[in-house]
Order: sequence, then structure tokens, then C-alpha cells
Amino acid sequence: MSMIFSPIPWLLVIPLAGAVLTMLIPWHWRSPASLLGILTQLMASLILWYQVSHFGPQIYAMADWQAPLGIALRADGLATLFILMSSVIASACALYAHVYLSLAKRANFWPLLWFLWASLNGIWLAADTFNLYVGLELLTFAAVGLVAFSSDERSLEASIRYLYAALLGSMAYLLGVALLYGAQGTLAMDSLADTWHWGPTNQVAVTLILGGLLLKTAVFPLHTWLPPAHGGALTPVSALLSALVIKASFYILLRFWVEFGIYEYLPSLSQLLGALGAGAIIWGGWMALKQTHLKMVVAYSTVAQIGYMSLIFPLLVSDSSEASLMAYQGGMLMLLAHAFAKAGMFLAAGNLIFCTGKPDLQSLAGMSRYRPLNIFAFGLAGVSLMGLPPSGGFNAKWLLLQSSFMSGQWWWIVVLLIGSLLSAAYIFRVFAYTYKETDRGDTFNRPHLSLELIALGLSVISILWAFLSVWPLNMISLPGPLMEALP
Amino acid sequence: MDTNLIFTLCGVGLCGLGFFGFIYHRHLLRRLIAFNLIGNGTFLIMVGFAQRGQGVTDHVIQALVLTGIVVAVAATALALVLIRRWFHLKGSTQLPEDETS
Amino acid sequence: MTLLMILQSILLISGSLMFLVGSIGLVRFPDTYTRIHALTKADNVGLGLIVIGLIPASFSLLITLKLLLIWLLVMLASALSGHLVAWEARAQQVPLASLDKESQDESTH
Amino acid sequence: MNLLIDLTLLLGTLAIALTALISRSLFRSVVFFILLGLMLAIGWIRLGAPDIALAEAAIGAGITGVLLLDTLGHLKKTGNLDVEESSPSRKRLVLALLSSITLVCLLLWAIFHQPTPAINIHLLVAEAMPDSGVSHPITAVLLNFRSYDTLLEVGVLVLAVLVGLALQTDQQAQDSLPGLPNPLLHATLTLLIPAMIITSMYLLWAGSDRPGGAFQAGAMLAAAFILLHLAGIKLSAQVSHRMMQFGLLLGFAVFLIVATSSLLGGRPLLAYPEGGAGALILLIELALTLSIGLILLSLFTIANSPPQATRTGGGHGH
Repeated sequence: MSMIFSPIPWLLVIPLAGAVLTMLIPWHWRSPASLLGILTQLMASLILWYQVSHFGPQIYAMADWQAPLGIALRADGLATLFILMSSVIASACALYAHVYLSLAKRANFWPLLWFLWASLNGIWLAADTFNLYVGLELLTFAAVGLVAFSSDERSLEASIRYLYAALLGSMAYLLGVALLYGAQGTLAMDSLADTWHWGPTNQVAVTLILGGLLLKTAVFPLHTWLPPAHGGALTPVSALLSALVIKASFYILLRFWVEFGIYEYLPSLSQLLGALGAGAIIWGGWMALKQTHLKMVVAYSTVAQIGYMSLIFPLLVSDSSEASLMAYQGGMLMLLAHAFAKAGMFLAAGNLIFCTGKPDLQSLAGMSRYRPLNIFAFGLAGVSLMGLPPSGGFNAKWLLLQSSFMSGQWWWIVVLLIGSLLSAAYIFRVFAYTYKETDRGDTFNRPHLSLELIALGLSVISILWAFLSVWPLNMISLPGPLMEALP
Repeated sequence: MDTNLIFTLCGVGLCGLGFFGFIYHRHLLRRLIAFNLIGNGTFLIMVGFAQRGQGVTDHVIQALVLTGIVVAVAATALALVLIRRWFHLKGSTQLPEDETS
Repeated sequence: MTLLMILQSILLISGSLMFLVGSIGLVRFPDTYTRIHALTKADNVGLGLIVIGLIPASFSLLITLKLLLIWLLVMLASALSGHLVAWEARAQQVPLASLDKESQDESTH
Repeated sequence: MNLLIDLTLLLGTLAIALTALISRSLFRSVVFFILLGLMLAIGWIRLGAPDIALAEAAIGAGITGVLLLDTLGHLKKTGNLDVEESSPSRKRLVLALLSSITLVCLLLWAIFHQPTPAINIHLLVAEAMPDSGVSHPITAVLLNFRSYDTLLEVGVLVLAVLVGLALQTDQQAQDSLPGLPNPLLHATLTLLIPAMIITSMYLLWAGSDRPGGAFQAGAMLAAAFILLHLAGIKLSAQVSHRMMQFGLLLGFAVFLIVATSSLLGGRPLLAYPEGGAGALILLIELALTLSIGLILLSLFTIANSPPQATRTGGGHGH
């Protein structure tokens, strides 16, 4: 297939060009131009999906220089799934922002969003460790800019905290890459994997990379920057951050973990990561129960959900390859379901806050009666997060449970069950507030219907994964560097 | 002891010092300086360590360090913009203590 | 050849000494104005000596010109920055250090 | 002899870094940090990396230093410079010491067990050099072999300015620096500025076959702009806001257009047409130099202008 028909470069060029254009053209043209860009982006993702599922994974040599001298991009099943996921969610958040933000805010929002999108696509496709560093920095800057965007005191504090944590994280990552390069003389993931040898240098490099990425993913106990940043940002930004941005560093971590066979060599480290995940599930759930602000509940729920995804690391280590595969599939399905559910939930929460004009849970009284559609969207997302059937979250948890049974790591089952109870508790707690009666019905604002529909749409998709989960599972099981490295 | 090794060790020292400062200090500017120390240390390790392994001047890693320096200055500038706004709004040079840590 | 090398060494060493003296002056002198004096004098003369000392190392016209250009630019920059610092100090009314420190201390008591 | 120089640099660098870190006076910290940049520039020369030395001196020490110093000036003006900091707790000290010692030990362990790299990338570079369009390997890596990284890196720079501009809600923000009305400064600048611009162009041109290139040249240009700015000649007052924005984005846009045009020619993204690599690289570098100069200037002036009071009513979100 000729290179020109590959959508891979367009997935990068369109958002980058979008960023430049939306900075240059007059304010009121920025939204139409961006909507056009979103359409082409969705189309490019679909074409990539078609090509990858029909013709297998693609390797793209940037500037026509083969790795390890040049930079290669790889689109395997996993990368394609992530591209599709980020395209759909980013489009939804962009549409939401288009309605939600004023013209002046929107004008600055678009270029930031395009940079964010470009960096996400760049990270999903990257196959070069240094390229990943630059991608991560681009992502960090765009995300910090979006957090600081509402430019009040709280979001400013959150953005500074976020920036400092993220900078330290990427520097640790870069230091690890430096050691890997010194030991093996290459930056390309494939040639690193081919020439990988476990010595002290690689072990320290892996430790540094792991630490940096855990900090950027906000894995417990390095999560303290996340709740203020995700809870304090503007609603569409919160949704983007929780659904997509933290997934980027997790995705890199997973690729390193599997492709370089870290899980085989350091099984105790896997258990440690699982323990951190368990800590996140319990601590995040507990903190979510104690919050008084709606968006903070949702933000702490993200901390807990990252914990579920971290359980993939210990569960990959197993005697039976079936259990490993199940853990991988369960973890990825969890990630996918969480992305949609959390985006939907944040957008629904934003609508509720807009309605009452106050961010705290107490003021939610009367919402069930006044905004049933929106509460329904919140509830559907909640079902997926709790892992009740039928939902993507349920299927994911089911796979993880089965994997724990099969590999004999029963202790994670306990964690999964406690986590589900906790998430049920914090979600029903929010519901309890909305069912209270109030007489301030006439002081409520009325959000635009499309805002509610977007939130509902995302939540419905998170439920639909219950019936469609075969499709993403087949997608990520397509042959590729990650699949080949699985046991 | 060759030059590459000495400067790699210099980079290790800078990383250690910077990491210490980044955790120890609360003043945002001091932490930013500490971050830049880590950055400079990392760059030294990148080049020194790679050239020690390869035994020759490694242009690839040098080019990457150039990229890294530019990214670091962009990060510093971005942090300064945020910090200044924070000074302006709060009149404080540090963030309030985490309740969780 | 050796004579030239000796000459070179003398020039380089005395240039470095000028820098040392300037640095000591920077640390030890009592006020902004005298510090500028120490700094710029040492800079210009010290660098000049070093530049002259380096010229015989290559005997290439291009390199000689480059070295002289560097000296010229540094002199320009140091004269300008010295002037600016003093100018700003005057504007902010930074006091001159009294020549006789003790007497001033007594008078203020 | 060389060993002596290296060891002196090692000890000097570490001592300066320590001073920058623990000095009580923030001003001294910043000055020592700039000094560190200059020491490192010498170190880079010793490591055989004159390109990095140039960049370190111009960007690492120069631009970063100016940004930090300027922030200090701002703090001083608002009376925040000598605010009594709540001194870090003992717990923090122990934590910081333990973690940094752990880091150093880990790194030392890693460094002294370095294996022989399996891949010698410099051989690949040497092999590909004739096709790269330039004869300086670093420029070849930056703008040909790994041009994708550089494209994203310029994106990072643009993004930093963008975030700054987005935070600065009022576009007509008045500059807080009045500029120095010093006659000698203005007289000298008429000499210095052309010299700086010539040097910048020289660095750009040199980049194709020896140390130099767009980033160093851009930093030099930025230094000239900042100097003019400090003297009271504001570029933002000379050209319109739109022109300024256009200039900021020019480098990135040209890079992107060249990258994409190769797609239309049926080649992969960023691949130059045969024989055209040298000219295209020069074109990109020329645009990049101007843009990097303006971007670094903007990063300085954005940090410089007073932030606006939080505007309410922009969006109905929280």
C-alpha cells in the first residue's frame, strides 16, 4: 500500500495544522474550522481502523529514515483502538466546549485542544523513546494550559502543582531513556527490545522510567496533584484530562512493561505495582466518599479507577498464558470503559453544577426532579464505574476477576470487591443528594440540551461496551509488537 | 578517568542536588531552579554516558540534548508565567501545604 | 620558539592574574561603584592580555581577527554594562562608601 | 593536564550548583544558576559538543537567566522578594536527603555497570550523511533524520507562548518595564544590534557544515530583541499584534508545510525530495530562527507584563 494513503501522518498533521490555523484566524472562524478539523480527524481514525483491521499493523518511517536512525511510528491494534477512543472522546468534549464556553474563551481553547490532540495521537503511535518524551512534554504543556485556563486562584494552584509533578515525571523518564541509550545505543522501542539485556543499567533505567510515568499517571501514592487539577479545571477540560491525558503515560508504561518483558524479569515489582493499585482503589474510593464538591468526587474516582488499571501488571505474570491475556484484555477494557464513563460523568457533573450554580453536593437537592436526563447520564456512567452489569466496567472487572482466579492471585479479588463497594457508596451518595427536595427550583439555570445529550451519549457508550466488548478485545489482540511480547 | 565519565558523574551530582532541592524547597522559584539543575544533570548524563559507551563523539545524542535544552527553557518560561500570576493573585511565593502529604 | 612560548606564558598568566585581582576587588570593595571599577578594568586588561597571548598560538590572520573582535565586543559590553549599573545605582541613590569607615560609624553614633 | 581541567570543572560545577540551591538569598541563587550555565558551557566543549555549549550559553544560561532575573525584579517590586518563607520542615529535609541519596546511588550503580552498546548509531549516521543535504551531523539529525522530534519541539515552544497568551487575558496589556532612557545604551545598541543580527545569521549559515543552527541563531536573535525591549524599543509596539503572531508561528508553519508537501509528492511525512534537502533545510531553519527569536522574546514579555485581573463572565463554567 502506498504511503500516501496511510492516514498515520494525517493524524498528526491535521491537529498540528489545526493548532496553527486556530491561532491565526479571527475568533469567530475558529469554531467552524475546528469542527471541520474534527470531522477529518474522525475520518482519518476510521480509515486507520479499517486498514489495520484488514491489512494488519502498519509501520511508518518518518522522513523516510528507518529506525533506529530515524523515527518510526507504529499502528498496531492497541494504538488504533486508542486513536479511535481519543478521537471520539476529544470530539465529544470539543463539541461540549463549543457550546459551553464563551467566544473569548473558546478562541484560546481551540489551539490548546489541537495541541493536546496532536500529542495524544503522537504518543499512541510512537515507537521511539525520545519521541515519547517530546510527546509527553507537548501533552503536559497543553494539559497545564487547559487547567490554568479558567485562571482563577484554585485552577492556578492546581496547574502549578500539575506542572511541577509532570516536569519531574518527564525528567525522570528522560533520565531513564538516557541510561537505556547509553547501555544499548538506540532509542527505537523495537531495537531496544531486540537487544535488551538485563543489567544494572537497564534495571535503574526501568526504575526511573517507571517512577516518572507513575507520577504522571497519578498512581497512588503519587496522585496528590490529580484531584485539584481534574476537579478544578473547566468541565470539558476535566473530562479530557481524566478520560485521555492520564491514559497516555499509562499506555507508555504498559508498552515498556510488556514489550521489554519487565514483568517476567521483575515479578516482585509487578506485585508492588498491584499493591499500589490496590492502595489507589481503596484510598481513592474512601477520599471520594469524603468530598463535599461534586467534581472532586469524580476526580477521586479517577484515582481509584487508575488503581484498577494497575492491577493488570501483577495479573500479567501468570503461569497460564490465558490468564495473562485475560488480564491484558480486562485492563484495556477497563481503561476504555473508564474513558467513556468518566468523560460522561464529568460532563454530567458540569451540567449539574451549571444548573445549581454551586459546586458542592448539598446544592444538588432537587436535581433528580429538575434534570432527570442529566441524572440519568450521571447514573449510567456510575453503573459502568461501579462495574454493575450490563456495562463495559462490568465486563472488564469480570475479566480481571477470572484472571485473578486462574493465576491464583486471589488477593486481588478482595481488592476488586472492596473497590466496587466503595464506588457504589460514593456514587449513591451523590444520588442521595439529588433526591432531596428543594424549593429553589426557579433559581436553577438551564443548560443547553446538547450539553446534556453529549454527556448522555458518552455514558451510553460506556454501557454499550457490555454488548460490544468483543470488538475492542479483537482489536487489541491483533498481532503487533505488544501481543507478540505477551506470554 | 576519562572526560566522558567525569561529566557523567558531574551530571549524577547535579541530578542528586536538584532532586534534593526539588523536594526540600517550597519556594516555587527555588524549586524551578532545582528542576533546571536536574535537567542539566540529565543532559550531561545523556551525552557523557552515551559517548562513554560508544567511545566516539555521538552526534545523535547531542542533537537530542539540544532539543531537551529548548524544551527545558520552554518549561521554565511556562512555569514562570504561572508563578507570577500566582504571586499576583496570592502574594505568596509557595503553594499551600498539601493536606494529604 | 621557546622565547615566544615564554612570552606567551607571561601574557596568559598575567592576564589570568588580572582576572583574579578583579575578582578579589569585586568581593572586597565596599560599594557598587568601586566594584564596577574592579570588574571592568580587570575584564578589559585581563582579556586583552590573554587574547594577545593566544594570537601566536595560531598565526592565522582570520583567527587573530576573530580574537580581536571578541576582545572588542567584550570591552564594549563591559563598558556599557558597567555604565548601566553605575547609572542605575545613581538613580536609586546607592550611597558611596565613606573613605574612612570608622569615622562615619562614630559620627552616626 | 586535561584531567585536571575536567576535575576542576566537576568540583566547580557541583559547588556552584550547591550554592545556587541552598543560598539564603534568592538573588544569589539565580546568579549562581546563571554561572552554572556558563561553567556547563565549558564542560560541553570538553565533551566535544560545541553545539550544546552554544545553546547552553545562549539559552540555558542566557534566556533562562534573564527570565529568572526578571521575575526576581518583579518580586522585588511587589515586595515579595524577602518575604519570610516558612522554612521547610525536618520531615521534608529527611525525605529529600534520603531520596536524593537513593537516586545518586542508583545512578552510580547503573553507570559503573555500563554494558557495551549493541548498536552503534554513529555508524548509521556516517552512512546516511551524504544523503542528508547538510554536512554537519547535528543539523542532519535535527532537521533530517529526526526532524519529527524537532517539529514537535517547535510545537512545544509555540505551545508555551500560547499558554502565556491565553492567561494574559487582555491583549493590550501594558508593559511594566518603562525602558531605560540611557543615551549611552541607545548609542551602543545601534552598534550592538546589527552585530548581533549578523552573528545570528552567521550561526544559522554555519549550521550546515559546523556548529551552529537555527536554535542558537534564534536565541541570539532573541537576545537582541530582549536588549531592545529593555532599552524601551518594544517590538510589540512597532508591529501589529497580528504580524507578531504571524512571526511567532512562521517557523512552525513553514516546517509543517514542508513536511506535508512531501506527502503530496507521495513520500512519507517530512521526507525531502531528492537533492532538495539542503535548500529546504535552510528554508526551514531561516523561518525557525526568526520564530524562535520572537518566541523567546514573547516568553520574556509575557512573563513581564502584569497579569490582568481575573475576568469574570468568560464562559459560564467553574
